Amino acid sequence: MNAPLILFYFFEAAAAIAAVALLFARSVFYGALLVIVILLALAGLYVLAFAEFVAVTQILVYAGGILVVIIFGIMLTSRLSGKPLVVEHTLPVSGGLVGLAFFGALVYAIALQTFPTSESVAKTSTTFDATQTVGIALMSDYVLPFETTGILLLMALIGAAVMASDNASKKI
Amino acid sequence: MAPVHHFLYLGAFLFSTGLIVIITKRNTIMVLLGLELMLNASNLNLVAFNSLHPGSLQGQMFALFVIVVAVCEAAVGLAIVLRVYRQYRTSVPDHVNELNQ
Amino acid sequence: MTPLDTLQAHSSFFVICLGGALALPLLSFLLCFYVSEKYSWATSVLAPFLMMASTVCAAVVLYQAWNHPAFTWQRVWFSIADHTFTAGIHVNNASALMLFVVTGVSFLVHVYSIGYMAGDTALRRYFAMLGFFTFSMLGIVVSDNLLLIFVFWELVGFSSYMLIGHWNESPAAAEASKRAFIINRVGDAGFLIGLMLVWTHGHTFNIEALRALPLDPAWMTAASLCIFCGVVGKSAQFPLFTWLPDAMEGPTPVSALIHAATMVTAGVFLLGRAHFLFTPAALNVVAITGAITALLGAFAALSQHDIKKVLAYSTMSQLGLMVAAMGAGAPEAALLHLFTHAFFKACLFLSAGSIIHALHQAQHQSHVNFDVQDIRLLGGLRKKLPFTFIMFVVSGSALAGLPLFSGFLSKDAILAALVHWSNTGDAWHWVVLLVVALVSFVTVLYTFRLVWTIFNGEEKSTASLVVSEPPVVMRAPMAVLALASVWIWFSWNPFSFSGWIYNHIGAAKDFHGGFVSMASAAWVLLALAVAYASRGRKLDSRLLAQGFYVDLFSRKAIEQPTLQLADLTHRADKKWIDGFLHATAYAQVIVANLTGWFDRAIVDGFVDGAAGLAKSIGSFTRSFQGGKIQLYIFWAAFAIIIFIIWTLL
Amino acid sequence: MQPYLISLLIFIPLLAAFLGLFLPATSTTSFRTLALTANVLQVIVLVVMLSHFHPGGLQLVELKPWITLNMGSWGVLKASYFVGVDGLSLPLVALAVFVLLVATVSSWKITENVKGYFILLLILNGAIIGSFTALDFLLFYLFFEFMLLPMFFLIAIWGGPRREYASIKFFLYTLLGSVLILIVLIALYVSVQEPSGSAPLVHSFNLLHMADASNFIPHALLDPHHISKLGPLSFRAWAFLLLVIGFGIKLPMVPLHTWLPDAHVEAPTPISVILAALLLKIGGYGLARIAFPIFPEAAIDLGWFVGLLGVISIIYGGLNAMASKDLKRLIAYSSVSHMGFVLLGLSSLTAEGTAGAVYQMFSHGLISAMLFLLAGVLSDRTANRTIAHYSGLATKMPTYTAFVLIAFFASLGLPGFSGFIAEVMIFLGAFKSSSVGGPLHESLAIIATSGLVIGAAYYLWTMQRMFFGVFNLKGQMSPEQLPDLNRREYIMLVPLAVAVLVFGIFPQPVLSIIDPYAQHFAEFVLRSGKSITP
Repeated sequence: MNAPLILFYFFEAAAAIAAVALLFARSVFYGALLVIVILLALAGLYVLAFAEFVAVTQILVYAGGILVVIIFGIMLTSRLSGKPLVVEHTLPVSGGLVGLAFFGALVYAIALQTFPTSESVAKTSTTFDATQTVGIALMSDYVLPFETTGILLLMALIGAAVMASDNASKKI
Repeated sequence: MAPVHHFLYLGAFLFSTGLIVIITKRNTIMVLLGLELMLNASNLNLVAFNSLHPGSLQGQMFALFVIVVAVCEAAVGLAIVLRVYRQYRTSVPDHVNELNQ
Repeated sequence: MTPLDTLQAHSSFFVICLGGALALPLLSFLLCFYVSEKYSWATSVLAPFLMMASTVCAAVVLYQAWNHPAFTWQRVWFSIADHTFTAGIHVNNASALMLFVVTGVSFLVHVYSIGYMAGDTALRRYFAMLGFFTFSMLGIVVSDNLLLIFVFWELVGFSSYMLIGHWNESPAAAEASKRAFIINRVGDAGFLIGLMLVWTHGHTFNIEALRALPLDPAWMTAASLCIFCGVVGKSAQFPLFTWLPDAMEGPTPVSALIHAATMVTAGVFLLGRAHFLFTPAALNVVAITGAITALLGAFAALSQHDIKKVLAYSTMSQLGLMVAAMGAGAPEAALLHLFTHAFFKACLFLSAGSIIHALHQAQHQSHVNFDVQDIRLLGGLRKKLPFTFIMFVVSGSALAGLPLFSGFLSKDAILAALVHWSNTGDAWHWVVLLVVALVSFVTVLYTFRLVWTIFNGEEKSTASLVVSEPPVVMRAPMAVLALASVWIWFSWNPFSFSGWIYNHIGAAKDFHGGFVSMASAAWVLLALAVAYASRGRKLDSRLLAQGFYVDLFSRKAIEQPTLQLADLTHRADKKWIDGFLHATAYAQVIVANLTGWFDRAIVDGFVDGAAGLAKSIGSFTRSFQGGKIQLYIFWAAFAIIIFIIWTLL
Repeated sequence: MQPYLISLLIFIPLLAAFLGLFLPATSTTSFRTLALTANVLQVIVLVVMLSHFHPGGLQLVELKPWITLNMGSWGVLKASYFVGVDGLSLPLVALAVFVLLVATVSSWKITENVKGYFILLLILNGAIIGSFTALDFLLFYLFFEFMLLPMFFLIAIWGGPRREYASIKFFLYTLLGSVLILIVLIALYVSVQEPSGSAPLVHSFNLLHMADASNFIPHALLDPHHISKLGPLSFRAWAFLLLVIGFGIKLPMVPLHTWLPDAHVEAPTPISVILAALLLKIGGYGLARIAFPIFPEAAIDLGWFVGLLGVISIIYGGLNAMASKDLKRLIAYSSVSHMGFVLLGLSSLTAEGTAGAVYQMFSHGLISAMLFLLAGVLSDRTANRTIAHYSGLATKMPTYTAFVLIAFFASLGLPGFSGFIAEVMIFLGAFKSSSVGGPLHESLAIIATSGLVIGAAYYLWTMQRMFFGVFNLKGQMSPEQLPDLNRREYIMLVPLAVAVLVFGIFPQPVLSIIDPYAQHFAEFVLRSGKSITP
């Protein structure tokens, strides 16, 4: 068993455990922290799957951006209500059963497929500079989705700002 | 290098977990977190499949765009949550049932 | 004949006089209307004066036109396509004489009216209408075509309506005037049909032009009978005579002028003018109608109590004689009788009017009230009204046809014509002759019954009254008319009718009058003896008094059904036509309501049902959607699981 | 100037109505002045028109393109502003101008909502003149319909107590007639082409073209050369019947007349006058202008039927008048009776009958105007027109009685009044009809003479009941309510009475205008009708 494989299973286990913990978490704040753990673990897995640029983006955008925003949100709501955010559960049994059934179905589906072994492809991909290629691809083949994404971000930014602002309801 | 289907099993697990979170948690922010979890599960799959085709970048690209969309979704979602919270003084999604009235 | 020719044949003086004779009565009519209320007395000077001028003109016309070629004058009245309707004048011997008689009698009646109508509130209207009547009558006399005659014919009817209804506050007068006009209109409708026939087949109304046309006997019979309908109406022949006795509701001078002397004779005059149109078959009808009328009138006159009604029935009877003579093909005899009758009957009416006037005045002074026209209440007036008595006897003798009076001559002419006619024609012609003889017998009876009842015997209701003769304006016309009732004006020989008038008013025929004259003189004297013998008797017969119930019959059988028919049509309008409309309207409303219900219940119901179905489905599905987002996701996931399982297996 | 005379006549009142919109509603006098000015201007134009008119065919024609719509394979729809007068329309136009002037003077009595009243009156005025002069079927129809609404409102707003019922009845009846006419209008439009004959096909509404058998499109619905049948009659005969019914409603003809008594009884006096004197004439005018010339063979085949309806109208109307208890209703029924003569005269297809019919329309316009004004005099004073409530009026109102006497005798056809000339000519024409190939049997004329007797009966009976006898009033009226005629009423009645008299004694001026038309009409209908009949 080589080092990458150990790392791989480590990250996998970390993500899975954090996910399970998330299921039982009763505090939103803890939930958010657990999600950060999962995201970071996934970033590690991305590196192992030769997607360094995605992994960096995952850490920067998700762990650094979204989660910060979410924690802000949590703190804002708890400040407004003045009591700690304790999460109740609804439909715990049927929800869990559906989730498990879903998982079972997916596992069954995955198990039915045979995938090519990753060793045959691993060698060729080591010489491959993913980040540069991604950068070129973004500005050439994917320029249209890229620009569209920019517009989407702008819209989301404005939308979020307008909706979250206090006197929005008065202006609209 | 780990077999691809291990990635997939983890993705399936995370996805199912996200689903359960969405269904069972009585807090909107937690639901958002569940959503993020599901998005990440799909991202994981995309990256894993991309690793099977080293010459191409489509999977990674898709993952990148998913991340961007997730950003937007999270930002707008949180804004909604705040708005709803101000309006209804609750963050329990079931309490927001005005359309049902 | 062109106007130029007539001007050569007749002097311009003649034309002026003719124009004057025609226009002055019309002028009188117009002036009388424009005299203001304040000066209404002026009409009673103005109108007689104008009428006198007219009479003088007519006399000149008569003098100049007598035995000259007929004067004709024509103007286009209006024209349609290539047909021209002319208005023209045709003056021959008969019309010139008639012109003079009409204006003359009218003038005398005007003068008489000054006294009789003094103090009447509507004097202007009275004299105006008298003038208008005279004008219209003259129009009939001188017109040269049938359409123009019809025009004046109706106008005469109109003026008669106005004059009968002169005292229109009296309901009886209003009723009588209305009936007179309507019954005349019935005859006129027939006349109009005759005009249509003439127009369709002859294309002209001009009498002289028609005379020259070769005509088809079949439609001539029809046309002449239709024209005779008009005569029946206007000259009060059977069966349209009932208006004449009723017309006595008018002022007595009016009765004298219109309903004795002139208007009613217009029919006879027309028969004379259009005699050539009448085929033998049509003439038979005319003769029979005349004989029936004469008989009915004579007998009805026997049992009347109203002095004016006796005279009215007598007029009708005499008109019947004239018409019978026309039917017998002797227009000269009929016209002769027309002229003599005009004078003596006018005189009789004026005398009756004189009695009525005198008694009214007397009543007014002594405040007694009884019906002065009822001869049962009168008697012995000879001493109180000697002048009137003489007038009455003279004119009555003329009416009875006593020798030396004008009536004898003209009746003789009629009898002679009838004798000739019955000798030459069918056997039943004798019946007509016998009827006429009987009528002349009965005429004597009722005339002298009247004379004896009024003037002889004891005074009854009038005994206490102070009666004085009417004023001279009334007496003078009576005297003139009585003077005109003797034979001398009509024939030099008192026993021969064939005098200057008879021989020149038409193609006169001599019927060996000698024998007939003797026989008729004896016959009339016998009748006079019978009349004297039976002078005290009364003939009380409701049948005769009511004029053979013709009036009643016409009321029951014609008027009432017509009114009922009118009511029926009115109800038909309301009930059936409007009812149908309302039914349609209601049906429409009902249909509208039905469709409305259908709309609401069925169409809307269907739509509502579909909506309700959708709603129930919706509420069924909504029951899943409690607004719990997480539950949705749960179900969605559930569905996806099922989907995945289904795809995998 | 001359070519625009008719347009002036039509548009003066419409322009005045438009001006009236801008006047303040409170100023009663200004509306009266406006309407009167328009009427006086019309009289002036009419005088100029009469001086330019020479007896003969169509004159003062104005023909302007109005609607030209190319509808591709369906040809070209062409309607023109086509107006003109001839012997038929000129007397009626003159009558209309004169009667409308009288009606305006008579409208002085109207006090409520003067603005609306006079504007509607002016619109009605223009529409009436337009109907009498239009020579394009579509234009005619437009004016014809245009009359309907003002009339409806004039009855419905300013009418008597049962005005709603009467006005709706009037409206529905007339609308039914209009619809029937519209059907024929469309059928004719489809069947007739402009005489040029070349492609593209031009469908026109020109009445003169419609009257020419050669302008029909071969095998079209109403083509006279290839007659197609529907049931017992040809399509053309059906179309003729539809027109007879449509115009017969307006005329009115028994049994389509029951709107008339109700409308007359409820309408205010000036509207009654216009209704009786002018609107009824449009029925007769339409028959003479449209139905008979366009369908001559049907006119010959079915003329007996039209004549029979005329005779029925004469007698039935007369009998109804006799049974009427209301003076206005009596006069209304007498109108039914008199318009029956128009039907009889037209259907005789003789020059006399036609001229008589046109003259009867003219003369009845004058006489009925007078009759309704006289009835209005009474209802103005007491609002009570029940015949039985009056008696002996002659002593109380002698001048009024004199005018009533004149009007009654004029109406019952006494010689010397215009009605007599008309009736005599109609009788002569109707009787003569069969001998010159016309459709009427002699018996119709003979039966119709009974109308004369009935006419005399109801008028004289009314005279006797209302005016003769001892003065007496019933039904809560006092003698003080009944003064004799005032000056305004004089001004209205005297010209009418004089006109009736003058045209009765000297008919030639009017007849010489009518004569060329009547001659042409009778000759044309008989000739073309005979040439069409297979």
